[in-house]
Amino acid sequence: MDLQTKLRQEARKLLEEKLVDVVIGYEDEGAPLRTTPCFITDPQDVDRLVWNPFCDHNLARYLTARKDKAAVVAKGCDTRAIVVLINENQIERKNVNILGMPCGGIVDRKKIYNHLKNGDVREAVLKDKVITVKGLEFTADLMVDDFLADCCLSCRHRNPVLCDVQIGENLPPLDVKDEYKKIKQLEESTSEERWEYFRKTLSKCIRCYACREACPLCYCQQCFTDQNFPAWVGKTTDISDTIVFHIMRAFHTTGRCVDCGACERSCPNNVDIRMLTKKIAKDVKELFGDEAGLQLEEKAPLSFYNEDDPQDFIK
Amino acid sequence: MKNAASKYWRIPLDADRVKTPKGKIHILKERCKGCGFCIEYCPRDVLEFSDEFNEKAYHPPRVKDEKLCLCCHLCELVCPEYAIWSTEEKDEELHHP
Amino acid sequence: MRTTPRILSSEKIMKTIKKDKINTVLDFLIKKYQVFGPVQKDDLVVDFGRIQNGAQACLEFSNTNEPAKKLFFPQAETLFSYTGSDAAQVSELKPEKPRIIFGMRPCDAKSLSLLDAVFDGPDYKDPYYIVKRKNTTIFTLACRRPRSNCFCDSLGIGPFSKKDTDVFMADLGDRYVFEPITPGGADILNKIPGLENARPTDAERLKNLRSEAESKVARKVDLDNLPEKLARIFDHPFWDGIHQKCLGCGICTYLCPTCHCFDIVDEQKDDKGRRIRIWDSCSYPTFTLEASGHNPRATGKERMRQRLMHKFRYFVENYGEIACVGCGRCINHCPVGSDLIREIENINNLK
Amino acid sequence: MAPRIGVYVCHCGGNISEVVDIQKVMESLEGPVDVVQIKDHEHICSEVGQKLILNDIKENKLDRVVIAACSPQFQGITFMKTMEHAGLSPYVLEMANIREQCSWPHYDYPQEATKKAIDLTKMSLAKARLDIPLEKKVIPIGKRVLIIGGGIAGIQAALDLGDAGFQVYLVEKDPSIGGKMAQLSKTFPTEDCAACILSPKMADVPNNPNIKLMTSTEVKDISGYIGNYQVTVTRKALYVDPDKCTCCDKCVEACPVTVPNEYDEGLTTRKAIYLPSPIAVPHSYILDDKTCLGLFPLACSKCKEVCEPNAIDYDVYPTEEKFTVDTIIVATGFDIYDARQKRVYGLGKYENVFNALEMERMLAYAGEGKPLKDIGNRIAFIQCVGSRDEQVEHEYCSRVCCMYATKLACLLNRERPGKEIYIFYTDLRAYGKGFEEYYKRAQSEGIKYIRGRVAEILEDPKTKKLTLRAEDTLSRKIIESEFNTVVLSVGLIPNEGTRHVAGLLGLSRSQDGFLKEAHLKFRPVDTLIEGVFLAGTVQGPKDIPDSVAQAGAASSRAISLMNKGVYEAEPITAQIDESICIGCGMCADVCAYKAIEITVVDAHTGKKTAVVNEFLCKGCGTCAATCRSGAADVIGVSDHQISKMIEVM
Repeated sequence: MDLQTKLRQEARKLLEEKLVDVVIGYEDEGAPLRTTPCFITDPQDVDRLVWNPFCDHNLARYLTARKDKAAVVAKGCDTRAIVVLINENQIERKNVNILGMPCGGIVDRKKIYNHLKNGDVREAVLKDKVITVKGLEFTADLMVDDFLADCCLSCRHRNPVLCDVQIGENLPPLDVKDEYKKIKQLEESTSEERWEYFRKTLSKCIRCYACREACPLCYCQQCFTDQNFPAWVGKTTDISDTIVFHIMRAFHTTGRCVDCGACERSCPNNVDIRMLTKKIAKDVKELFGDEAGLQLEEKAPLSFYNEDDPQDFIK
Repeated sequence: MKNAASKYWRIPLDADRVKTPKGKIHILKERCKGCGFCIEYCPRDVLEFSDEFNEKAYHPPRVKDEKLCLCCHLCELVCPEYAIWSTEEKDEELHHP
Repeated sequence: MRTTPRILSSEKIMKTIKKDKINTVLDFLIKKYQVFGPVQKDDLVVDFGRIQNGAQACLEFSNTNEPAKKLFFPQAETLFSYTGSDAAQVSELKPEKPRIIFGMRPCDAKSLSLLDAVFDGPDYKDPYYIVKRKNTTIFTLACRRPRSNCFCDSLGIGPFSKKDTDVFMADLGDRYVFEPITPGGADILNKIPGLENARPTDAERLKNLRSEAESKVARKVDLDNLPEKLARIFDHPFWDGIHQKCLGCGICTYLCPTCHCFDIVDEQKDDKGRRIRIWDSCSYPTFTLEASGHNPRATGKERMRQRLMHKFRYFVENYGEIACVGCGRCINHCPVGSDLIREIENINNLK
Repeated sequence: MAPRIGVYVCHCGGNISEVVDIQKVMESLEGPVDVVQIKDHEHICSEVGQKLILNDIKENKLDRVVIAACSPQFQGITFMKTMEHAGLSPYVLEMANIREQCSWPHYDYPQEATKKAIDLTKMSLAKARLDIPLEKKVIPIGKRVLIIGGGIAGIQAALDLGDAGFQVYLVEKDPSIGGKMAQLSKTFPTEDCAACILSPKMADVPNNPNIKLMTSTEVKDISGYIGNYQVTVTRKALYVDPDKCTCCDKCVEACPVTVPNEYDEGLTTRKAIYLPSPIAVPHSYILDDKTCLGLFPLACSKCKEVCEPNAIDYDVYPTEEKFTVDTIIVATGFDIYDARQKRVYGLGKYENVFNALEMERMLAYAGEGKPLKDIGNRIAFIQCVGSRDEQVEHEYCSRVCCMYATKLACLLNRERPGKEIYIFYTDLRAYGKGFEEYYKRAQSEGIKYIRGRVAEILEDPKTKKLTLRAEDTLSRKIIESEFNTVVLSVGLIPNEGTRHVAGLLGLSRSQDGFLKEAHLKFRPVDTLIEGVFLAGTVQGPKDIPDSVAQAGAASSRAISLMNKGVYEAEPITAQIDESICIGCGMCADVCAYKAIEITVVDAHTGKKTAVVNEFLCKGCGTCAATCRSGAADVIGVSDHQISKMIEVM
């Protein structure tokens, strides 16, 4: 039985037995190369649920605002986000039923558009690992694995770290090479080059806050950008304001970011948001040996004191 | 020395002057039904199962290191078959605990 | 509201130039005008930018990522600056060097006429907008390759619409043709050196290309009864479900050519400061948050309803037109794949 | 209504005015309508200066005061009192430090210093505008005190407080009080017998009606705050009723189990049932259930069989006790450095290498005429083992080793004449009263002090004699010599109990791991936790007189707090904006004072927010810095005030 069928079965069971009020999953509304989140409350609707490499949203994002009991379809990275949310008191473990999906990586649409020289994809059919895309003037067969999102290429937690039901067998760990290749390049460049890089990529930002809203961990009731007493950051798209927004957001994810890539995928203007968050995640891992969202009741690395902490900077 | 936490590594300097009872263990192998209580409960870990079989085809206990026995009689108390007991050696032999 | 002046038919002569000479046209215009046109920002993003020489323009594009509204109603615009604590010193608005926007799509051109209704209406005149609008001549470029989510047809615009522009342009394959629509447009067109008169067959060719382009607009939506329908379903349970997946980000509103809500903030340091107008979005909770902490649009439900109601009902009630031009940007860029057309269809299907 | 601010710029008798152009500073402040007056003064802290402020507040109806002068650490309290005299809240006073942070360090750059003074004063002005007239919070405080640790410091503090009529709970984890001092042979520099001077004090403790002595007891949990500390202790089962026990020693004879005797550092043995030490208080046998052959099930019961007064009861269990105290004195003491980590010295490998505490015990036995072992004639002491040693990350000096080595050497020398005793030292520190004289006397008695670190020690496997190799750094000669016994002068380190208590109370520790005092010079026995004091070596290595002195200081600090009957808490504390707080708990995690809890504030919506205990909160601002959404802030030093201060720079 394929995973999608299993998923639907499990969802039907949960709804029929009234174990959950809603199943949050993905459905296909016909748009090529993408799925859309869906909220299923009626067992008869479970066949809307799909599971494919276009299921790119981090649905943990929808859990924080809910008061009811929800089942959520979650990939490895999504389960890590859920773990962080539980650790940060944002969801109660008993209120969430995790349908864990071992995930071989999701497709980055933008990579396909790029490959097709910004070709307008009007139809896409997935069969096994081949996507047949059609536009007005072209047809092409593309391999899923050639268009995986960057965060999936360096994924170390493809299987759920926490779940109530796991749909399908564990996947073997990915042979990750050069996880920090881009980061290292940036680290090795001069400060002028780095500044120019950040200026260039962040100047594309239009402050629509899609990155913030797509991030499961940006759950603050009022974001620092929205505060005006004191006003932490200007509201314009001046590069100084935009940089403050992105750097502060990255700081706020320190030791928490699970590198699901939702921020970067949601950006309408292709800002390299992960460059900041991934760099911080790298630092946290190197300094504190910590990766976010792997264990319940784990404290964030910057929230407790450990005698073994590297403390040269204090001396 | 039991529970000699790593803090104290030295054989105590008065060890040769300390007297502790020395037990002798007697086992009636044929009575034994191999329940292992004596082995399990011995606080000094003196006993172990032997490889041999008795008439009933059980492995009776045997003494690992008789010097460890302090003659507390617990093996006697727990043996359901009255197959084991200890007596205190009266020769006042000194030994290191 | 602006009314389009007519031009005499004798002036309405189509001009043409070979594709490889188009840069000379731009280079000529750049000498006299500030020219804005589509510029490649990165592999996927084409946007309007100031062009310093003709080679920078990127005319082979489907549509710009961001709409043309930002050239008239910038995302952040200083309204005035002040110093001292007594009275604000407002500097006078002076028109800059005349501007040409070269290569705007007809959908974006249409959006300007909708924005005119808001910023240059009988009751309210926004000087910041008007000064830019009056100072600008628009060259639209017909859209030969509508994208999969375009539905301009349904709004009565179409990829070859000649409305709301000064000069209409189209790509004939090896040449561009120019058609003056307004006297101002004709005036500029006449001054451009190197343009030839269009060939007699060009009008026919244009017509064929037009129907070809129109046939490629794949998506359609029935908007006929939408305003009345919306008026009846304000309290419909439909809204409880529709907003669930919406993240509440501002992409759809920021990328919408017609969305025009803004916030005004002061930036001050010591006794120097400025008052800025910035884009705002009805998707944000802070949009209606009151100082008391009360929020009349407390959840995503009210906010999403507001967005649809405003575009398809309130705007119609106020200005007689739907505030949508069918550019499809909100659908293309929605991070969770919300589809405006599908939403409208769902509303149409409601009992 | 706009505030009415008065600004005073102090010359500090030239300390400031010689560098900073006071006139320019004053001119720079002119303009804003809320600055009602700007004055300068030669010495604003003088009585005349204070009167000037008082007068201005009354006449000009000032409601904010900005003083540009010295550090608030220095004169802040003075001016806060002035404010109170004038009937204003002391928290509407702002001080701009234009002396320590301006005129002094920038002495050679008067122009720049003036600019900086202007900035600093403007910043204080910006902050003052947003100041809130806070009031101190008052907590009632009783007369109960918990003392953790029954060593000499804990005993001294308990006796001082008990004698003064305070209710003392003295908690000791070991079966007897007395601590490390009870193990010593004699004390330097007077060579008093340690047991002789300590045991009367130990005996006084149970006799004092105000002291509740709890031995074999560990502190499990402490919560609350000054005036209201909730203490939970765990009392171990002792199995012997001290009231019935006659100390006849028959149980010891009967007990078959021998284990190393902690009191003698494992040099001798004890039984599983034993008297902790000859001078133990409470003086009663106890049964060590960890080494007993077994109580569950009962394995042996030989001791109970021979106990005539029937004092032994196996059916007892550990108990928990809870009580409330107003203040706490931490006197958890030290451990000695485990010299086995310095492998070159061979402790744990060579039987004739001892650490100093072992030697104390050897000498105690020798003094009683019951020597444990022949020490031999050639004895070497190696100093600074585990002290002043960056390799083992103990950079500090343990302060007592020089003198205790001298003492041990003198005692050994006198025990049997004809000994040759060498002390290998790095630097000799004889800083205390009578120390230098003692050192001189030791030299005159023939103790040889060699300046040099010992490189290694080798043992002759047959004779067990030790060959020691060292460089005499004064004569530049390599010494290689044979000794019968080597004594390692081990340093003092913080112990496990200190770590535990520090964790319970949220006390901070210095780099060396000992507990940190509130201020090294001016508040040496206070901690940053209100109502918690330090006594003895828990704060750092020290000798007996210093420990006793510090215990006295700690108890008098506790007394001065408790005698008032009320405690005034600083009003500068964290506050949480509940409308923004989302209850993520990061602030609670980082709070060193455990002052924040995450609580459900709306049962209907399940909304959780952080709640600050304003008595525990010290206003350090860590929570505010950590809070992502800006819900945590500090009253009196708000984010808004700080951003305004930055703005005017």
